[in-house]
Amino acid sequence: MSVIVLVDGEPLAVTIAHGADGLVGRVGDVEYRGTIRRDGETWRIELGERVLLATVVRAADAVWIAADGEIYRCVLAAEERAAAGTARVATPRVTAPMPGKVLEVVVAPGQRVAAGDPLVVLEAMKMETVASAESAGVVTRVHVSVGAMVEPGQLLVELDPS
Amino acid sequence: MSVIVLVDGEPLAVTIAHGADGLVGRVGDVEYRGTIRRDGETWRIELGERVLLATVVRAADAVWIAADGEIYRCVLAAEERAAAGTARVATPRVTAPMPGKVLEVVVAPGQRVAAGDPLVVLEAMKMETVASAESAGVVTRVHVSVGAMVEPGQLLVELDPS
Amino acid sequence: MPSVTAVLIANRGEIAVRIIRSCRALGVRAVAVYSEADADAPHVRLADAAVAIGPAPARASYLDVAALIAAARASGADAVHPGYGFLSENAAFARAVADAGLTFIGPPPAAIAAMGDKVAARTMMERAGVPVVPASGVLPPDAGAFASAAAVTGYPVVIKAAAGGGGKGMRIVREATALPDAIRAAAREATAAFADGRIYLERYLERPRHVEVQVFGDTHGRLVHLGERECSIQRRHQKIVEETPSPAVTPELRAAMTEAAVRAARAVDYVGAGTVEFLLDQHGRFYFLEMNTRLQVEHPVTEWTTGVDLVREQILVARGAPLSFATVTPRGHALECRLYAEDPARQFLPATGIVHVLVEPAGAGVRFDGGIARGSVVGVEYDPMLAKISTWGATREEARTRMLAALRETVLLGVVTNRDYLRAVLAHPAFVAGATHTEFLAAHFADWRPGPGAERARVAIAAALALTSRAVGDSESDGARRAAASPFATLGGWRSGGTAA
Amino acid sequence: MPSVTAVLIANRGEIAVRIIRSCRALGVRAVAVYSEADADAPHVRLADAAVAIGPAPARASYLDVAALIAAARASGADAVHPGYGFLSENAAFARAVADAGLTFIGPPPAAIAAMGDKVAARTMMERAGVPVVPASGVLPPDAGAFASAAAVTGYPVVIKAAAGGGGKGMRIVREATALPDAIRAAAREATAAFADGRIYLERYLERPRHVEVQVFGDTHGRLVHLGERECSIQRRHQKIVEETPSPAVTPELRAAMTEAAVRAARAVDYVGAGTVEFLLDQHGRFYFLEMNTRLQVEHPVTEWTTGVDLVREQILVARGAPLSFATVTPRGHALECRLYAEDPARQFLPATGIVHVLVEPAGAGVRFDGGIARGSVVGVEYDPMLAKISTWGATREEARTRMLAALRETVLLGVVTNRDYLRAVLAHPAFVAGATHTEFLAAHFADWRPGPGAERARVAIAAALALTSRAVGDSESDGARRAAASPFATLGGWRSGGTAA
Repeated sequence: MSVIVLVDGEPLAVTIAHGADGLVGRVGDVEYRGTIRRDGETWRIELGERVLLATVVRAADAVWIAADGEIYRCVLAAEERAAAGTARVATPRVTAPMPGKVLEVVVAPGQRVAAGDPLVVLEAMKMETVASAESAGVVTRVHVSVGAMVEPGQLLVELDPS
Repeated sequence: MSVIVLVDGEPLAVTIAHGADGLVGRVGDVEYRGTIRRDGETWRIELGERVLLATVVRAADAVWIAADGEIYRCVLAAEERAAAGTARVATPRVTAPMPGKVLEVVVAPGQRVAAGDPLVVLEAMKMETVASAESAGVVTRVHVSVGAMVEPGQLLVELDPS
Repeated sequence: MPSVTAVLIANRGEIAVRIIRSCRALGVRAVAVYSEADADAPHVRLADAAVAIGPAPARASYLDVAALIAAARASGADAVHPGYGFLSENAAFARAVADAGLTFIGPPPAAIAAMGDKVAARTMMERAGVPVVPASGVLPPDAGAFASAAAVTGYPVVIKAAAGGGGKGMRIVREATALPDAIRAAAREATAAFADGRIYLERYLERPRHVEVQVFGDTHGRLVHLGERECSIQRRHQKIVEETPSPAVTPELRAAMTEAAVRAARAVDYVGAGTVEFLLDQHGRFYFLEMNTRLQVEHPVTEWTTGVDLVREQILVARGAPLSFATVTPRGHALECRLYAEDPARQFLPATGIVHVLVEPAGAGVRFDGGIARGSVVGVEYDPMLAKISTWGATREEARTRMLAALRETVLLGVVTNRDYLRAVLAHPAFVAGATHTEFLAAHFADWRPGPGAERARVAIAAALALTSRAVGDSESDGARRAAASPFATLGGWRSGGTAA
Repeated sequence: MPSVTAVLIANRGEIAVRIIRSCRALGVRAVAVYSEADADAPHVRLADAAVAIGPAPARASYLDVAALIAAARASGADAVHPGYGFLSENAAFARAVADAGLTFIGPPPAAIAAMGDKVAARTMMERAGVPVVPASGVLPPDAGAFASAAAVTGYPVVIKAAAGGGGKGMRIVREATALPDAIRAAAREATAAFADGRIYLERYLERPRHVEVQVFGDTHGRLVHLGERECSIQRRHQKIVEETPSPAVTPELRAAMTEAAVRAARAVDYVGAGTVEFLLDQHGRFYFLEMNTRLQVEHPVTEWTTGVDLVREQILVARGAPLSFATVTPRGHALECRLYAEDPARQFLPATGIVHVLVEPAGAGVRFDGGIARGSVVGVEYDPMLAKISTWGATREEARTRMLAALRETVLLGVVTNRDYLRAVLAHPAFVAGATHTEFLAAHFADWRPGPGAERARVAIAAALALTSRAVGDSESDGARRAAASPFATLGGWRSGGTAA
């Protein structure tokens, strides 16, 4: 099995195989041999010299691992790419960076904007966040209106970069 | 469904049925109507006026429930009886009251004992506990020897009460 | 003498839990309220009774005065504790509680109202001889008016909400051209947060420390202070690390600040727990900022050093009892860190998710005040503060190193938090030296990113297994697994008894 | 000056966790050891490194001197902390540690040996002018010899192990006819517990209080006390509730007892943390009982009132540092309750099982020292103490009511504990009045049974569903369940949206 795991966003190429004496894992150029055993959320990772006693849980969007005083959030790069792929289209699309409520729609279709111009003002927990244009263009569609609740990644505004 | 539930050892007759407006539970002579919903270990017990937010887990031998600052250990009387039934035979059998190690076997087959006489001395965590005769009789068999590890309920000594 | 035998806690999260604990120790019944989003929250579970008050949005639940008073009546409560935030500084709520024949556990409505109008309070403080920062009165939301006022106070200036607090509606402006945008944003935030869009302007102090004094008054005319707290470590005007005593406050300065704080409280005939906030500039001059007429988030550090349970004292004072202490003799040093569901590496964006695992820190000199538990859903409806960790030490350094150890022990899986950011702050040489000010984070942590974890390679192997197998939490039940003979289940297809290479 | 940069902790459970915490705050590496039964125990998880030392039986792991010293060497530790119990009062172990070139975090072996022989220690204390209870020397395990000695001291008498401590090998005898059985049992227990069957006899005091004094010495000749602890609430000579200060100790008595304790420690050139135990009779006379040459289980109450981290101080003193304090000024009152896996309604039979749920108490003035976590297996191999809960208050009553609230908050499902027994003890009028003595439990709680829970009827309905359906933890995975849209899964076949009748 070969996969790319994003560990806190850092892509690591991981290959795992059965070895004669247990599990053989390879991360980049480094090989680790040993065993991994689990008792519920507790995983005992014995790869190389050190024993790691980790807590491993699978959330909806990632696997979370606590080990040695650190917390790691891990996703498969393939899944991350697949999710990102659906959002990446030719037309620049401005999406909600956070969950929240639309406080103000600053632009209207047909309006020309410069990079950095505010498009939509969002509020979550009484903190305002502005969704701005990443590049110049003309607003083609506005998908939200004031008062709407938006999810992270939800499409707010489409721009025509031409 | 009608069962007898031992709640901390106290037998309670419980009947549960579907009602027009939810669950109908009867404990002894008292009827409770409402709903029970769970989210993992958290159970929301809305029966009658009060909402009980309980933590419910099933262990190997019982269901444990924490509610309103109290902890309840619950088993089905049928299962308790079934377990007890296998142990209850005509011949008085003295079983281990706790897990531990046999420190001393005080009696031997053929020996006559009075009620309260020590039969076997057990040790667990360096505390001694004596398994004594509940009634007078003659020792017919001794099932353990010094140094043996015993489980709770394990047969130690059989007596002939005649 | 008012009866306080059952307290309705008009709040949620960690502060509701914290108030329940003092109620229980006092033998007072604690009645929780909850929105639909909080039906199985820890404060509901811990209370003696709980009343549903409405849907998730705070406006329809925790801010609904009528629903809260109805809940108090239905549950037989004879008193209401507002906690902090929500309606805690709302004089109308305090009056409504009193009108319903219930005891409000807080200051008199008049004191709340007097300090709630930040502009009027400023004027009153000036008259009482408490130093204030040069400022305008309330101005129309107009660039010209603000420009004129700024010319008097000098730049930089800060635009603030007259009804405000907690950084809501605040905008710092360093030059006149930035005024229009800032005025618009501040007015809008003020309206949204306080239903009152009035704004004003004041001189902005560069790199001041935020130092506040805890005061307490009883109904017998006694008014005392419990020392200061420094709360300079702020992101977007939101405190995240607090401590007492302040590393910058000398005994002489403390005497002057605490005296001024008591004078400020006395000017409004203050009763109960309150906090007088000051800015302390680099020359040791301090200026009245505002008075918070309620319990403060960071009150545990004062409890650590003084030994006074501030919530217990609030309840006793509400009953008409005299203060249980004449003066306090603080001991040692205490720190608090606020654990937020937010991503410090992404502009502190609020994070959401489910708390799948929660390990709370514990041990000598460590206190955890939490409002979450395993299974809690962290949404966007409420403030993203999940818990507070406070530590005490005989010295600041002991408290600091205990905090670092406690943060390391704190494990929350399923929601991004600022835990590692807090660890970095506590470990920064400037923090170690006590060189703190309100621009500390902007100066030292603007580009902070979490470092790569030391065990990420081996973690990646485990993650690869977890992400590609159905072994994690998918197969057997907990009960069934536990009952199995082997203490360890062999993972997925990776059965192996081999030893490390 | 000895280097202490990495400490091997030759222990397990809550005390190992507690020591790791102080190590971490000091920046000292903490190395855990574990038997096969403890492979995933909290102390292993929390440490910087962990070494397997053998199978579950303590004799083959936590009591295996060679394995421990090998583990220290392999892990690069330069010091060893023994905790309490196990090898903590074993002079040979202390010597072996020193011989291996490691620093023993504890008193000099000579002091351990001197106080370890209870009979010799008694003689030494008499010579040092510390009051002792009338007693015999070591006697042959023979009824005649004991009867003669008892005739001198007068009945009741107590038979004790010469090498003993912690109640092991003790038997109270009220008349000569009971001597033979008691001698046999005491000798056997002494052999089993200490590999030393020597026993002796002393006058048994009726209903005394157990009052002990914490002492601390450094390598520069300074030796101080940190006040007393009362530990009278004992079942089978095992302390379960401790407090400081003692309700029975007046300032004059405290001065006399602490002076005697320091004198006792000085007689053996004591260094480090130690405890001098006294019995206090009903006339205010006190008698030396024994000195424990180690950290005591109940040390947290002293930490609460004095603000001194005793483990940190142990490490600093082991490094050769002078004591960090000259005298202490205790503040307020602290209580500790020991949470045991045992059934108080069934002669305190040890209980076993799996910790399925653990909710630790928290908040102001509450400290939880635990050695277990969700999933921990509680077996019979080790001491059944699972955790300690300690509370502080400005007054004894505040500490007591906080303890009651904290015990109520403590939820452990899956293993029977003494939690409700402790709640009953803390709520008893005699305890409230401070009328405590070592026969307190025998006098007031001999027939204690837990009361029926107030919610047992509705709990029974839920239990019936849980016991007869496969709904509990059997169906979906946590992850899958959490991801579902509805916050509540409808139970089994009991789908219903109806309201309460």
